[in-house]
Order: sequence, then structure tokens, then C-alpha cells
Amino acid sequence: MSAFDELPKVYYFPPLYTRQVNSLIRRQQIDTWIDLILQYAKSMNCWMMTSEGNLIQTKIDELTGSDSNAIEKKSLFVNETIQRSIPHTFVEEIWTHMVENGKAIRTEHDIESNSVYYIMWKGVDLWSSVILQWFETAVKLNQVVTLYELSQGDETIGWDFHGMPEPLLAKCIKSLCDRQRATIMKDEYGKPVGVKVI
Amino acid sequence: MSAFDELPKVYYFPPLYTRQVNSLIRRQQIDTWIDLILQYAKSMNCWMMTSEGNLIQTKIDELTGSDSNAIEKKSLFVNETIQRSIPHTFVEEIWTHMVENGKAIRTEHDIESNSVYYIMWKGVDLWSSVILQWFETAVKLNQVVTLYELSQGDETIGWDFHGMPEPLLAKCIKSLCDRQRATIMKDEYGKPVGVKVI
Amino acid sequence: DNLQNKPSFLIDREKFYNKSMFLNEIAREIFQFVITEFKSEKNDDIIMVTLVDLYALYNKTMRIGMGYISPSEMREACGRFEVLGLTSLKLKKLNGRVLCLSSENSFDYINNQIIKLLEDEPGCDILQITQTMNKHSTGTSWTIGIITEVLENCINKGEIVIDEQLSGLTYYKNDIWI
Amino acid sequence: MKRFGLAALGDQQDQRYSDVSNDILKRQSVELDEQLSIFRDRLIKFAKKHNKEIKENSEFRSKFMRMCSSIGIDPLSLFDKDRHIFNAEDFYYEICVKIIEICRQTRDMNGGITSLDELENGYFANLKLDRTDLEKSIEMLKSLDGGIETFQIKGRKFLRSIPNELTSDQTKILEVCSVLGYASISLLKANLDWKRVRSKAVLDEMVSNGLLWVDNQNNGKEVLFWDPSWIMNLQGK
Repeated sequence: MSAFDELPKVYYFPPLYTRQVNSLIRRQQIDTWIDLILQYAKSMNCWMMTSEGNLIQTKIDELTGSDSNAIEKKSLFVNETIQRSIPHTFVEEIWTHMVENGKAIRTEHDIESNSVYYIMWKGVDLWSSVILQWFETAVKLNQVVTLYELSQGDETIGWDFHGMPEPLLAKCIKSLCDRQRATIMKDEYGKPVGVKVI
Repeated sequence: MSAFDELPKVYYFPPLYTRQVNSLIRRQQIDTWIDLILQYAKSMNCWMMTSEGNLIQTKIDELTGSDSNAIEKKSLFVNETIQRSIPHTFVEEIWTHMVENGKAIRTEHDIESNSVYYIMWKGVDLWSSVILQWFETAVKLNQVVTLYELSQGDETIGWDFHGMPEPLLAKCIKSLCDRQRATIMKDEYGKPVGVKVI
Repeated sequence: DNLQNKPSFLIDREKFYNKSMFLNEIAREIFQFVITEFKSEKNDDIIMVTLVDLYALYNKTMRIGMGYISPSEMREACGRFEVLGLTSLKLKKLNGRVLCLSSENSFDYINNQIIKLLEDEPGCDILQITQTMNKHSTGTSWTIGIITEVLENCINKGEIVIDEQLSGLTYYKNDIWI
Repeated sequence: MKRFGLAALGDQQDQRYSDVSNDILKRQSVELDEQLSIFRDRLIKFAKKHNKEIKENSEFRSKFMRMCSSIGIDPLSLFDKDRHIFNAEDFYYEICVKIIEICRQTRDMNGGITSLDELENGYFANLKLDRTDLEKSIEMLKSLDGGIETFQIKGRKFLRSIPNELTSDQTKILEVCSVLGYASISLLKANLDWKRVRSKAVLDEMVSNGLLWVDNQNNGKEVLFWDPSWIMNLQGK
């Protein structure tokens, strides 16, 4: 996969895959991993990753509008070129830090008994600002826009939240609601489906 | 075969038969195998082994003087007691090290498409010293002694080179020649048959 | 200068009136032994040896036939260097766990040498490091014990990072995380 | 050229350590054993007969012992505790030296951990000494402050010769090994209720550190991880 080739040189540094004993160094090592995960997900334009390092591409069926997940075969945490991989226990430590720093959000769903995380290459607040900006630019204030339109609609093409999974979009818009800038519309099951920004 | 029972305890250590991934351990492991091969060959008073770990006993017909090889059925590399055996590729690695260390010499002949090695429980130089010592003790200096006499003659009984295959004897004596202590006599086909030590 | 074959002077326990005099004499001999045997070819004054390694070697080399000295005599004798004016070697505890005899600056010297080595050849294991470090000396100036401690120290300081695989531990200079 | 060397304490491949006992006896010249044992018997007789002279003449004593050493005779086998050439304490100092040498030489084989059983019944088997002698010597070694220490696993004593302390997880795995000789992921699950990932992480770490050997010929079943100190419990000589 060429996306790995785009990663910085440190990805090919063998000690990156061993949990370092010096705690200050390890802290930076974990930050390096967090950066790599963010960078990789962003370059692949992808929003989700399994705890094992496999990206998840959400594919939307244009006819039915139903979505399905395709899991990348190759894991970021397995570097075949230098034959190294991160041990599970260390992977868990990295995810814990990543969630604490708001760079990943654990989803409610597991895939093949692995947790799945949203990868936040922008933070929730930053995303909500970008979305707000879109509403202003696109002159969509004070009207209901569906989450589907936001994520998949032609009008958001070129904006980097285009393609964002709807539950994540809802999370970001939630922060606009908290600032009294938006109202979320739900369907009969309580699932967020639309948003009105004021 | 009781000869296996005489081997050190480590011969019954199951992981000895798995190529160790840790390189420092593997070095020890290969050294241990080399020791086992030497010790086993010596205890069986045997000079040759197939690459598969079967000893080869050279039997001399007393009437005709012709020799024939009998291959031990059981291989050192197969431990039936603990149901372990060394995989081929690892066996080859062990032989390579053994030859490099001068503890084995590859013969020119194969048996059943397996290489055959001389097992050097003494090094060539040490053997040549022992042989020299025999010439001195037996007062055989300055006379031609056949390799057959050296290997099979009554006069070498009790000396631990007694029974040594002639080509190997020739190799050891070659080292005496290099020191200008011996001359090798050859037959009409160029095969070494006798030696004069001065 | 072959100390083993020509013992210049036999330090016989029974010839000394008291233990202190014996220890002083032993101290001088140990000092001389270390200076002669552990210097590296390039750097005479860079010496470092663990007391454990020294104990075995000194006894086997110098004390055969004289009666070995005890571990505590070795320790005590080394502790007398300064009083006896043998100032170029001092007892030093590495990483709070291994006692060594070392000359001044030797720790930093070995430290720097190892880092330089790993810069040129990233991913060496401890055996390769020890062999390379001793390549230019006639014997072994620095044992695996010493190299272990210096590496440990570098790792604690963050100068070196490790790659732990089933095939063993290898070491890299850390020029990524500061 | 040096006739002895630190090499023996670090790198076993290095043959410069001509000072003996280990190299010549164990490696190249197993065959010298018989000749040496005859010679050794005579030396012991000689030493006993001339004990007084050897003791009194330090020059001669030194030469005599050096000769013994250079042909690979362990002073420990010449003089036992009760009949020692110097004084009783020397006997322990010689054990101290030998323990250090054994630890250094077996380091790559066992990751720096040797059981006292193995020392007593393996390396010191032919020498007249018992467990108390060993323990007394190990106690003496403490004053060298080199991280040589004993520890217990299920009542069995071990000697650790490299200063890295075992983690509690590593110790638990060695405890499991003390029953059958090996540990495995399912044994750790059954005995310690460890999750697979934890077991794998600790087992892998111990293989990296040279503490465990891998055995993948377990009838096609899961990989076993063997503790090399188990070797002394096996069949064979």
C-alpha cells in the first residue's frame, strides 16, 4: 500500500515498535504513534480504525443509501518492510492516550471483537467550526439539512468533513448545540438525522 | 540404542530441536549440538555421519581387506523418547557451523543423496600429533607404514586413531607433510596408501 | 610484562604480620593488575571493570598457588587505593546496582563510544557492541557486564532506545525523541 | 599475547582463554579426560603426601598450582574442604570464582538464571561440596556488589547473575515452569487466568531476554516455552 510509503521515516525505525522503558521517551513515542495514526487516516481520507490498526472505509450504496464497512487488510501497526509490529498490550496503551487526548473516540461498535475508533485528525471543536463555516458559506442557516446530505451530498464535496460518518457528524454538531448554534433533529428511534444551524 | 542414554541431559530438552529465534540462545544451541555430535561419534568410536545424523560404521572384511559401510538406523537428530527431531534446514545450519569450526569435514561421497561428514572429535592437528607419537613410540620412524596398517593393524590397537578411515588418516598425515615430518606414498591411481615419518 | 608467568613478587598471606599490611600489598597488586590488563590499546587510561569480573580474573591469574583472596578482601583492598596514593582508579557504583573499578572519565568515554558505534551501525546487539568495542585491544578491555551497565544508563537517560524482538534485544541511538 | 582473558567472561567463542578448566576439558579435548584423570590422581596423591612442603614453600606452591591450572585441573578437585592446601576459607573463595565463571559462561544459555540444584548437581557434581558450601560462597560474593543474588521460586533457590530483576509476571511464569518445565498460553490461562495478549507479551519478552526456549514440536499443538533450568530434571547423564 502506497499510503505507508508516505509516512515519515520514523515509521521505519525499529525501536518505534518496542515499548520504551524510559517514561519520558515513551510518552514521546506514544505521541509519535498518535501522529502517525492521524496522518495515515487523513491521507487515506478515512474516519475509522480498528484497535488493531486497520482502517475502515465506509461505503455508501448510492441507490439504497445504506452503508457498509470495508476493512483495510493491512494494519498500520504491522510494518512488513522492517518486519516489526506493535505488541497488543502496547497498542492498548496508545489508544488509551489517544482517547484521553481527544484524538480518537471509541465507537459503540466492535468489529470482529476489536474496538473501533473514530480518528480525529481534527478535534471535535475544530470540526464543528468547519461545519458551521460550511453552513454560512453555503447559505444553509435556519434550514434543516440532513446528516446524509452533509456527509455525502454534492454540496459538501471539497470540504474535508465530506464523507464523515453520520454518528461522528452528530457528535461534532452536538458541540454546536451546546453553544446554542444548532438543533439536532432525530428520527422516531432517537437517531440523529438532521440539523438546523442558526 | 543405549548410546543415546549416555548423552548429557540437554539431549532430552525438547526446545533443543526447535531452531531458537533468539540469536544469542541459538549460538549456544548450535554449540550444544556440535558437542553432542562429537561426543556421540566418539562414544560409538565412529568417524563418519550422514548429514541426517546417522553414524556410519566402516567394516573391513578381514579376508579380502575390502571395506563396506554400515549405516546406523537411528539418527542422533531424532529423539524418539521425547518425540522431537531437528528440521532439515536447521540441521544444515549446524553442519555449516561445524565445518567452519573444523569439527567436521565433508567427505567427497554421499550416501543416499545425503552428504557424509568426518566427525573430528580431535582436530586434524591434534590427530597428526597423536599419529606422530605412535610412530615414535612404536619405533616406526623412517620406514613406510601403510594406511591400512595404521587404521586396522594390530599395532595401533589401543590408540584412538585405530579404525580411522584411510582418507581421513591421509588428511591428518598431510598436516605432518606440511611440517616436513612425513612423506605420503601413493598408488598408481594417486590414492594415498602409505606414509613415511621422519 | 606477562604477569601470569612471572609473578614478580609473591604476596603470601602468612608472611604478613597483620591483615592490614596484607591488604595494602594486595591493593597495590590489584591496582597494577588492572592497569596492565584492562587498558585498551588506544586509550591507556580508560579502564572500567566490574568487581565481580575482576575478582575471578585476579584470583585465577595472580593468586593461583598463593591462596585466593576473599570477595570482601578484594572490596576492602580496592577501598584502600586512595590512601595508598593509587588515585587513578576509583570504586564507582553503576546504575545503583553494580560496583566497578574505573578510571576518571571512563564511563563517559565508553558511553560516547557506544553511541558513536550505534550511529554507524544501528541495531547492534550486546555481543556485537562488546566485540566491536574491544576490536582494537589485545584482550577484552570491557566485559559484557560493563557494556550492559553503560547501555542501561544510556537507556535510562534516553540516549539509546531498544528494539525488543524474539531474536533478541538490539540497540539504537535515539535521535528522534528528546 | 595475553594468556588469559576476559573473553571467557564474555564471549565464549573466543579461544584465547587458554587458562583452562572449561575450555580444554569441556570443549576441544574431551579425550584428554582419561589421561588427565590418571595424572590428576597422581597429583592428588603427591599433594597429600607433600602437603607440608607445598604449604611451606610458597614459590614451589605457586608453581605447583599454576601447573595444575595450566593443564586444566580445578584446584577444587585437588583439595577438598577438610584437606585444603591453604586454609578452609580458600575452599570457599575457589567456589566463588567458579560460580562467577559458570554464571558468565551459561549466561546466553539461561539468560543469567541458574538454579542452585543445577550448580550443585551439575557443575559441582564431582567436587566434594554441599549446598551449605555453595550458599556460604554466594553470601560471600555479596561484598562484590555485582548484582549476584539468590531468589526463590516455589521453595526452589535460584541464582541471578545479571542485575536485571525479574518482573512479577516473569516470576509467575517461572513458577508455572517449575511444575512441568514449560509454560504455554493455555497453561497460563488455566493457572493464572491470564488473557492471551498478556501471556504472549510476557512470554515473548522472556524469549527476547533469553530466559525461555521455544519448542514448536508439541505434536502440532500450541508452542511451549521451556525454562532451561529444567534440563537437570531430564533423563540422560
